[in-house]
Formats: sequence, structure tokens, C-alpha cells
Amino acid sequence: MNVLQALNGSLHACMAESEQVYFLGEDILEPYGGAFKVAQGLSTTYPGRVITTPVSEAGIVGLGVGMALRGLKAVVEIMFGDFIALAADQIINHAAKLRWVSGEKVRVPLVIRTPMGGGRGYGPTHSQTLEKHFLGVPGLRVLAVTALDDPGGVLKSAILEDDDPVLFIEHKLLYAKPVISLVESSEFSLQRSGERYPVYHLTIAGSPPPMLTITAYGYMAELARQAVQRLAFEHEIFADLVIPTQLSPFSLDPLLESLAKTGRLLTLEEGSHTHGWGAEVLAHAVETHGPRLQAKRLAARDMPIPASGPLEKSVIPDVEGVIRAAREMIS
Amino acid sequence: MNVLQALNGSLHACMAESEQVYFLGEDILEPYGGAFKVAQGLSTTYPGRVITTPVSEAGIVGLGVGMALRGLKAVVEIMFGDFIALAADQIINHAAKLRWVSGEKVRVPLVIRTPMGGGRGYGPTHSQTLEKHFLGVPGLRVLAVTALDDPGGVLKSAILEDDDPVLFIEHKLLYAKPVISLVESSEFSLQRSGERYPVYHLTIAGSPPPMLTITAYGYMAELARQAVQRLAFEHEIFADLVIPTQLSPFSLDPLLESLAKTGRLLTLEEGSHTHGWGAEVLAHAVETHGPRLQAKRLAARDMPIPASGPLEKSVIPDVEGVIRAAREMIS
Amino acid sequence: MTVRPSPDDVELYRQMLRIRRFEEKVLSSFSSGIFYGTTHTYIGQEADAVGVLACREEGDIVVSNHRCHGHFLAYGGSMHALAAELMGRATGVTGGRGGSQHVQWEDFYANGILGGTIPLAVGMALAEKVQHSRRIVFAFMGDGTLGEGVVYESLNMASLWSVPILFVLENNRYAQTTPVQLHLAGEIADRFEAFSIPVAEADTVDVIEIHALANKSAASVRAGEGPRALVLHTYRYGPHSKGDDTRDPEEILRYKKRDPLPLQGDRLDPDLRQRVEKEVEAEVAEAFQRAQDDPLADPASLTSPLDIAP
Amino acid sequence: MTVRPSPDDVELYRQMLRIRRFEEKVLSSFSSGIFYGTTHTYIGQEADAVGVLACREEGDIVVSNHRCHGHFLAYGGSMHALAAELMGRATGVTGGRGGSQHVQWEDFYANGILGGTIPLAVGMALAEKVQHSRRIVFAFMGDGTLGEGVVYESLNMASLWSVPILFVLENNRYAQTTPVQLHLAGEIADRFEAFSIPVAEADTVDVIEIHALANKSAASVRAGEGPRALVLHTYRYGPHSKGDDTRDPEEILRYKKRDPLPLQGDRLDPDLRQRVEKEVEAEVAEAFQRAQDDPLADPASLTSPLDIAP
Ligand SMILES: Cc1ncc(C[n+]2csc(CCOP(=O)(O)OP(=O)(O)O)c2C)c(N)n1
Ligand SMILES: Cc1ncc(C[n+]2csc(CCOP(=O)(O)OP(=O)(O)O)c2C)c(N)n1
Ligand SMILES: [Mg+2]
Ligand SMILES: [Mg+2]
Repeated sequence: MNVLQALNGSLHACMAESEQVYFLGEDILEPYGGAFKVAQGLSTTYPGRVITTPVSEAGIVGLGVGMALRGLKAVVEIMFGDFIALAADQIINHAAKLRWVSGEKVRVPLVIRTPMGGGRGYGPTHSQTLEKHFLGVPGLRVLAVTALDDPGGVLKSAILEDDDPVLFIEHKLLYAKPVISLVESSEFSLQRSGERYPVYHLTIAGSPPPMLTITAYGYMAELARQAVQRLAFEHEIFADLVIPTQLSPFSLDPLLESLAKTGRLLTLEEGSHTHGWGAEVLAHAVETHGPRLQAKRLAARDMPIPASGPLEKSVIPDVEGVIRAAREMIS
Repeated sequence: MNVLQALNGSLHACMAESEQVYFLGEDILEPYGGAFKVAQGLSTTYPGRVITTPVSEAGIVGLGVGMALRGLKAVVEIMFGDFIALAADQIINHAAKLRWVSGEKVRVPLVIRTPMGGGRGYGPTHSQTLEKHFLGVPGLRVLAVTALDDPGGVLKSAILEDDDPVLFIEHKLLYAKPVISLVESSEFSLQRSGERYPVYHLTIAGSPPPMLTITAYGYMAELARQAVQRLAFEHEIFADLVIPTQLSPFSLDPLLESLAKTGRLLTLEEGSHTHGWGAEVLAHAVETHGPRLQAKRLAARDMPIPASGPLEKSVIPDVEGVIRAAREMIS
Repeated sequence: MTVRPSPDDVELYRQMLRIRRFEEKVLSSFSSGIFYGTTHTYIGQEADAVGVLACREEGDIVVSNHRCHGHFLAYGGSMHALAAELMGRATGVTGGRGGSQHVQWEDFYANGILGGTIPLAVGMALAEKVQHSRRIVFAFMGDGTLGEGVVYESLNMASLWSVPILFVLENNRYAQTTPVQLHLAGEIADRFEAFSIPVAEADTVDVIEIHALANKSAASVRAGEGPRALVLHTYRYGPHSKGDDTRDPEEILRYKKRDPLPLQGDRLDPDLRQRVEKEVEAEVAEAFQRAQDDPLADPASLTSPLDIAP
Repeated sequence: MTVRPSPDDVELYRQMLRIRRFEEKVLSSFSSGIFYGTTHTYIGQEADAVGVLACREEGDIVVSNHRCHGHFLAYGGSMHALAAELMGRATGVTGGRGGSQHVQWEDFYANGILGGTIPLAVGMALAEKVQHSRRIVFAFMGDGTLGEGVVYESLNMASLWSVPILFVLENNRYAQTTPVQLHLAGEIADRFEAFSIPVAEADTVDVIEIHALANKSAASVRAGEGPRALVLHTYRYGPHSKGDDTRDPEEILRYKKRDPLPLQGDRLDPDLRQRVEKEVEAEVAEAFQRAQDDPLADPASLTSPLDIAP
């Protein structure tokens, strides 16, 4: 099963389990099933609850908020994450605020799903990783799914169990990746924290104490995992990899536990470098871990994502870059 | 002269100096001159170049981009900073990208001015400090004016000398503050870096070596200045205060110089705490300053800004909080 | 919440007068410093809220905007809770969180972002439709709000999916200080009709006329005929918010000559009218006094907007 | 850039054929892996771009969208540079930065955010108006783009300030896979007329008819009469982008019967037509070959989007 199938299966399961679930988005009807096919099969199975919409990102997020306010569980697909800026006001000033401003009288069980990321040559308005601009919005939860464990389960929790608005980040390159179960690999061990949106902790099976803590989310967690393996087997550098599912509100205790052992922190993200997710990780680490922290961020260069392959590759971080950075930190 | 007069005078000077300058915004005509009066007198003096607009934040930013592309210098006023989210797509995907995507063939000399901040009981959609969500957008410059030195000059540079898009942050409570010139005070010394958008470095005149580096921008720089004075005179704690004018792209060398002396960093901002400006400051500091950094952030609590006075006061940082935090760090 | 009986002349007058006196008191008290923030008063427009919301049935939803006091009172919201909200008291509608523009109570929702509430309103109507509730949504907005793009995205979807919503466009001829001819091209009704939403339009302050028109539109909406728009041309007598009125005083005077209050008041028996006026004055005085005696909102009441790690 | 002389039948045919052959080549080459990203071809809609842009005068501005190849070629953009852009070559229109949807050259601007370019187009028109340049703006958009709110904000301002812009609405009856009746309520022309923007409308693939209509509208715009809209009902023959076509094959066939190319081609002398066809085929082949021989874009060419500390 790949991530696409897991997410699609989860949507089917949610709609089967609760008649309150409504799904809105552009071009989501059969036989198309959405630009990335995550909605495949939904409109034929649940015709009354799958609504294909005009090209109106702000409007459909706002409609989702309204539906959520009135007893439904709304799932809105934004075709490309790059278009989420069009809905920024609806997210920041409506979805995220209503519960709090009402004095806890209303809830907004809304999930906004959207694919981010580059690697496919789609160019500057179809390849971005914009979630960094939506981190730290009071009242908004931002989740990023990975290929680990149970991506469909995370989506299901967000839809059925969470009564607050969720921005649910998928990555285009993740869809085709096989889901990696907790027990599957003999090369590494993978632990999951107890929260609804777990933090994963990956170590190389049977390795010496870790020398470095790496943290990454989403598709970058995949690259980090590859880097951790190669660092161990090719360079004898042993790293802990900590992978959050929830980016905002910020909550990353397992990271601090690992840092207490390693004192070295490397963050990896596909969003552009400055004022990104990694900034909060480092800031949080230096505040709570205290002095004697060695830290570094890897991220996309601070520029738009170019369309041409060689250009795009030079802007987005890769496995080699992680290995290089880790080696520099250890040496 | 207060900050409002300085900014208003600067707009007059810009429009006098260049016929290319056009000013757009909601309710900016005489005798109203904009909700905060920054545009006072402009429409009668330059009637053809001051355009009052419909209530269309995305549209007017987009129009400004178009005008800037075609040889004009567009200044767009967004009445409250809270409404900037409506223009997020225009800022991120158009204004900030055009120069780069065109392969450096076009430029976008656009200034978007907007007042942020609380303290006036305007409630959750009229009191926010949202610039944190626009930091780290490749191709966008974010400036925050203070009461120090020459706020009008900063605005003038942004309008007349800068050919890239600028998001220019004002703070509602700053308007009525008197401008503090570089040489005016005998209590502290104020130095300015050489960049077009200077970083200020404030120390208490004749004080012993600094024990702590505080950094803040905008209106919070005023609070920090008061805190630095009281820390010196009431608590014998001597702090450097570093105040950037440019928030993004991030550029804060004087901070590192001060940190080399103090090893202690305290950031102060009015935006909500997590994933704020301070996160980048701490991350940058830990990356470049290296181990042995003690750091802490002060910011608004991670919630919307309430309307009621006592509630609002409890959410936004104040001078007492800065003093408390500084004392804790030193003890 | 109870359904108001089919309104009689007295009730219509009383509701308008409650708004009028409340708002007058708000404006006149502002300088005394008892309020936080700012306000946008509804004086002059009372016939809109009262005439329209007299069509409301149990459970119907009202979506309002920055100028929400009149809508809220006509909806049946507590005058005391509204006064307390403006004064930042713990007993305010949202306990002092939202203030004047962000009033949420039962099925009433207001917000200070112009136009931002309109897709929410359409979403709520869609939710009620698919849940077969027979509830309808009343969505108020001003002429200036037609500047916001998301309004059109919402009109399109409301029409496409035939949701039960009545858009109430109050054209008070100004967006803040900007006269409608400087901010709006073409005719207001066309903005709705371009999305196949039928429009009823009136230039009147007669609450009975407005009520009759609204009743017809609301009935169509309730019958499942899809969205309708009501374009009401009106005028506000007070400033946009607290201060600055840049309008021509003569123009204001001209519109004051067609004041909705005396128009309706004159229809009442003079004794009855006097009694209503006394009752309303007492109600307002008591609401403000009680609010002022209430404790200020306590910072300890503030909750986190989200569970961090659920 | 030179002004094209008043177009004759041959020239109109040649321009349409250049687009057709270019796009066919793009579609057929995709699977060979020479391109990065995706593409949206203009096959079937050629008469719009060619008929409209034949009205262009020196310095006029063209604002385009995701489906920009046809507009770009009709504007006079280099076929080689466009092919090179799709292939990520250093010699591409933007040196490989923008790719298929983000083509910027001289006074031509395209972007992949639907509707986001429309306020820019109005701002450009306003700039040209206040600078008395006599330039006008041609702004292309699709039926689906009428879903975006910022379009209406822009129409309102274009009309209020009477800017020199011609909106060209290409209704190819689909937004990606969504038929127009599922995404658009009411009539397209009403969407412009609601803002007092006069509309000319045609359901035709005849480039001469389109050109005549566009000429009239463009002349009004150029004469300072304010914005105009041209609603062109058309059809695309290819898929929305590369793959998946979910439309009824019979419907596609039906529209293929009124293909703009043979309609215009049949008006030419057969020998001349053959010569043009040969020339265009050679042009396309050469453009692609040259592009493929060009060096890939070099990462060293990437600049920072802003000076950090100016
Ligand atoms: C998105 C947004 N932009 C601007 C404002 C500032 N503002 C508050 S009221 C107002 C005018 C509104 O005019 P209209 O819709 O006609 O309502 P009225 O005040 O006349 O009742 C403006 C511009 C706002 N609250 N929200
Ligand atoms: C803001 C935004 N939303 C969605 C998309 C994805 N998208 C690309 S083309 C398209 C359909 C556009 O339809 P239309 O405007 O009719 O143009 P056509 O493709 O038919 O030429 C969609 C939804 C986009 N590019 N930008
Ligand atoms: Mg109005
Ligand atoms: Mg189309």
C-alpha cells in the first residue's frame, strides 16, 4: 500500500463511518478523483456528500468553516498547496478564531488537505512548501503526513476525532511511496509517542549511542531516513531521527530527550530556509535544552522553486546534503 | 514631531519628489486621510495620484503590483494589518516572485503599508501582529518602523530607492510617539548601522559592559528601550538593545557582535509566541554564535487578541515582563 | 430561544426603538471611557434588521458584520450582555473576548472582516439544506462589502447549489467615508442577478414595507427555491464608528427627515407609544447599569485556542 | 518588437497553424521525457489568441494564464525560446525558471495562479492610462477563472476608473474536468455587465469573425471608453494538461467538426496553404531541435530574489 492508497482508503472509511463527513474540492468527481487522485471513488460511493466546486479556494474553505459550524465534518481539498495563500484570511481570521472568540461555544471540525512540495518541475506556483507561513496561527492545527506507520489513521483522526480546524499537509512525492509499518524493517527501529498525532523516533537497529539528532517531517522525513541509514553504514555516524506529525501547535518532547543525549541538532525541511519550521525547532531547543547546543538547519534556498530540473534540484535539499551536513557537524 | 507626522511628511515628500509615486487605499481621501490619518493632506495636494479604492485588499495589492510593473512606484495602504491575509496570494505568488521568475527582467517597486498591533481594544480581527506569517517569503522585504531616528526616511527609502516589493509594518501605538533622534538623549547612546534599512544599537550612556542582549522591533522596541533603562537604573542590569528595521530578509550582524560580549539573548515581539520572529533570531544566533548561548523569547501568548482591556493586557507582552525575564536570565 | 409571534406594529416599533436607544447610549457614553475598542452604530438603519428578522423562525441563522448591534438585538440577543461585551465585562456575550464586532450567541455570528463571513453563511446554509432542517440563513452585508472578492465566490456557490440563504444588502450609501459611487461600479442588484440570484429591492425606511418584502423573499428561500437577495437602500445617521463624520450635514439632515422611528411610531396609539418609549428607556438604562456593575473579564478565564497535544 | 500589419488571411492561418503544430509536438513529445513539469495545450482555441491579438498595436500588454503557449506565440514570442523553456534550457524564455505556465517576455506576462493575474492586468492598464501611453491591455482568462473572487474586485476597479483593458474570456466549457454548468451559475456575460462593462460575445471558431469583434472592442478601449469584455465560446481538443481526458469522446468529435484551422485554411489558395504548412512544420521542427541542442539551465545562473542588505 502506498501513501496515496492509504489516504484514499482513509477518506472512504471516514465517509462510511460518519454521515457527517462532507468532502469539497476542485475536480474531485469521478472518474478524475482530484488532481492527485486522493479522492478517487468517493463521488460514486457517496454522491450526495462529495461536492465538486468552482475554482474558489477562499470560498470553499469558508464554506467548509460554515458547514463545520453547523454539525458537519467538512473536508476541503486545495488542489495545490500553493493556492492556500488565497484562503489565508479564511484560515487565520475565521476557522482558527471562531472557537476561542465565541468563548468556547462553537467548534470548527474542518480539515483542509493540500499537497505541497517540488520535485516534479511544476514551476514557481505549483511546487512550493508554504506551510511555514501557517505555523503558529493560534487555533489552527497543522499536520504533515509521512510514509511511516499509518498515514491514513492520522487523516482519520483529523477528520473524525478532532473538533478543531486542521491544515493537513501532504507531499506530492509521498503519494507513490510505500507505507512503512512500525515493525517492518530490520534495519531500523521505529517508536511512536502516545499522542493522537504521534512523534516518531527512528534509530538504526543495534547501533551505538546516537551522536546527532536529526528532525524532519513529511517527505523530507523520507530523505532523512535514507540519510540516517547511509550515515550509519557508510560513515559510522549514528543519528536519532525524530519525526513529528503535528507541526503546529509546536510539541516535540522526544526531540529534547534525544538532544539530551547528543547535544547536536540538525533540522531538515523543504520550505525555504529563513523563518521556517526549523527556526522554531532550534529556538525551542536552545531555550529548553540550554547552553552547549550545536545546531544547524537544512532547507530550500531562499528563492522560488524553478521549473527546470537542474535548477529545481539545486534549490531543494537532498540526501547528499543531509549527509554532508551531518558529517561536518560530527567532525 | 511624532511618528504619524514623520510618515505623513515622508509620503508628501515622496509624492513631491517623484511623479511616479501613486498612493492607493481605502478611505484615504481628504478630509479623512485614512483610518489612521497617515495619508492626511495627500489627496488635495496630489489629486490625480491618490486613489481611494473599494474594500478589496487582494485587488488593490494586485493593482499596485501591476502599476509597479509598468513604471510607477505604487504605495498601497491596507487599513488594518489584520486584513493583509486577504492579499497573501498577491504578495507571495505575484509581488514577490515576478522579478525572479522573469529572470530579472522586471521589477516590482511596490510598498504595502499597514498598521499592526493591539492595545486599543479593537478585538480579535483588528489587533493582530501578523507580519510573522510574511517573514521568509523569498523576494519580499518586510520592514518595521520604530520611533527612533528617522521613520520617515525609512519609508522614503522604501518608496523611492527600493525597486523590490516591501511590506511596511507600522504599529498603531507608535503613531502618537515622538520621534527620538540619534543625538537627543543623554541617558542612552544610539548607533545606526550603514545599511539602507539600519539596525540600531542602543546602550545606556556610560554603562559597564553589557550582560545581556535584547532585541525587538517596531513598537516593542519602545517597550524594550524603557525596560533597558529601568534595568540599568533600578536593577543594575546592563543590556544592549539591538533594533532591526528590516525583518526579512533576515540580516542582523550587530546582534551577533553584541552576543559575543554577553552570551545572553532575549527577544521581544508582539506577534504570538510560537513560530514568530524571535524563533529565527534564536535559530540564527545558535547557528552562528555557537554553543554556550542562553536565550529566551518574549511574545504574545498563543491565542487571539481579546477585546476587553484586562484580557488584552494579559496577552500582549509589557515592560514589566521584559524586566522580569531579564532579571531571571541574569540571576 | 422563542419564536417571535407575527409582529404587530407595537412590537416592530419597540424593537427599532430598543436599537435606537441602545446605540444612542453607546455613542453618548463613549467619551466617558467605559468601553474598550470602537463601535459602529446602527442608528437610521433599524428598519432593516427589525423588518427582516421579524421573518425569522426558530433556529434560523443570522450572519452579521462589524455593524452588528442592531442585528443582534433584533435577533433577540440580550441588551445587557451586549453592553457588558462593549465594556469588557465577564458577563459580555463572549466574556469580553470578541468585543463590539465579534458577537457570537446561539445561531448568531458576527465578525469584523468584511465579506469574510459570507462564505461561512453559505456553508451554514448548505449544511442546513443537506440536513433537511428547514432553517434558513440571513446574511447581512453593506454596500462596501461588495468590494470583497470572496462575496462573489460565495454567491456563485449559493446559486449553484441552491442553498437556503437570504442575502440582505444594506446600502447605506457609504463604505466608511467612501460614497457608493466611488467604490461600486454599476447597480447593486446586478451583482446578485449575475449569479442568477433573484433580487427584491426597496428604498425605504418603512419597517412594514421591508418586512413584507423580506417575508416574500424568506418564504421563497424556505420553500427551497434557492438563494434570494434583498437590497435595502438606507442611511446611517451616526458616524461610521465613533468620531469623524465627513458627510455633508445637509445630506444627513435630508435623510433624517425620513426616519424609520417616527414613521412607525406615528402608527401607534400615542399612549401606547409613550409607554413603549418609557419601557425601552428603562430597559436600556438597566442594561447599562447592570453591565457597569458587572466584574471586568478576568484573564484567568482565557483558554488556549486549541489543545496542544490531544 | 514590430507591429504586425493588418492581418491577411494567410497570416491569420499561419499564426493559428504555428500554435497548432507547436502544441501537437509538445503533446506528442511529452512521453519522451524531454520536458519538465506539465503543460496545458491550446489546440482548438487558436482562433481566440490569433484573432484577438491581431488587434495588438506596438507596446500593448498581454496578460495570460496557465494555458499561455497560444497567447505567447500569437503575441510574437519566440517558438524556440518557448520550446527551450519547456525543456528547462538556459535559452528558455525565463532561462528555465518559470516553465510552461510562467512565461514573461517584453510586455507579455503569464502566471499559473488562476485569476491572480487579473488585478495585475488592471493595475497595468491604470498605469498606462495615467501615463497617457495609448497602450491597452489584453487580459485572457478561462471560464473556470470566474470562480476566483479577485477577478470581481478587479472588474469593479477597472470599471470605476475606466482603464484601457480588454478582458478576453475564453469559455472552453470546462475548468480542468469540471463542465461549466457545474462551476458557474448564470450567464458569463452578466458577470461583466454587473460591473457596467460592455460585453461582445461569440460562439465561433472563425478567426475572422473573432478578429472583427475584437477589433471593435479594442478600438473602444483604445479610444478611452473604458474596459470591454469579449466572451468567446470555444473548445479545447486536447486534454486539460497531459493526461486524463474525462470528457465524452462524442462531444469532442462534435466540436472537432468546427475546427478553426480548416475553416481558415480553406479560404486560402491551396498552393499557398501547402507552402505555409510546410514552412510552419519546418519552423516547429527547427525550434524543437535547436532547443534540444541548447544547454540545460545552469544552477549557477540562479540569483537571490532580493538584495539582502541593500
Ligand atoms: C476586510 C476588511 N477591510 C476593511 C475593513 C475596514 N472597514 C470596516 S467597516 C468598512 C466600511 C464597510 O462598508 P459597508 O460594507 O457599506 O458597511 P457599513 O459600514 O456601511 O455598514 C471598512 C472599510 C474591514 N473591517 N474588513
Ligand atoms: C488559484 C488556482 N486554483 C486552481 C488551479 C488549478 N487549475 C489549473 S487550470 C484549472 C482550470 C481552469 O479553467 P479555466 O479557467 O476555464 O481555463 P482552461 O484550463 O479551461 O483554459 C485549474 C482548476 C490553479 N492553477 N490556480
Ligand atoms: Mg455602507
Ligand atoms: Mg475553461
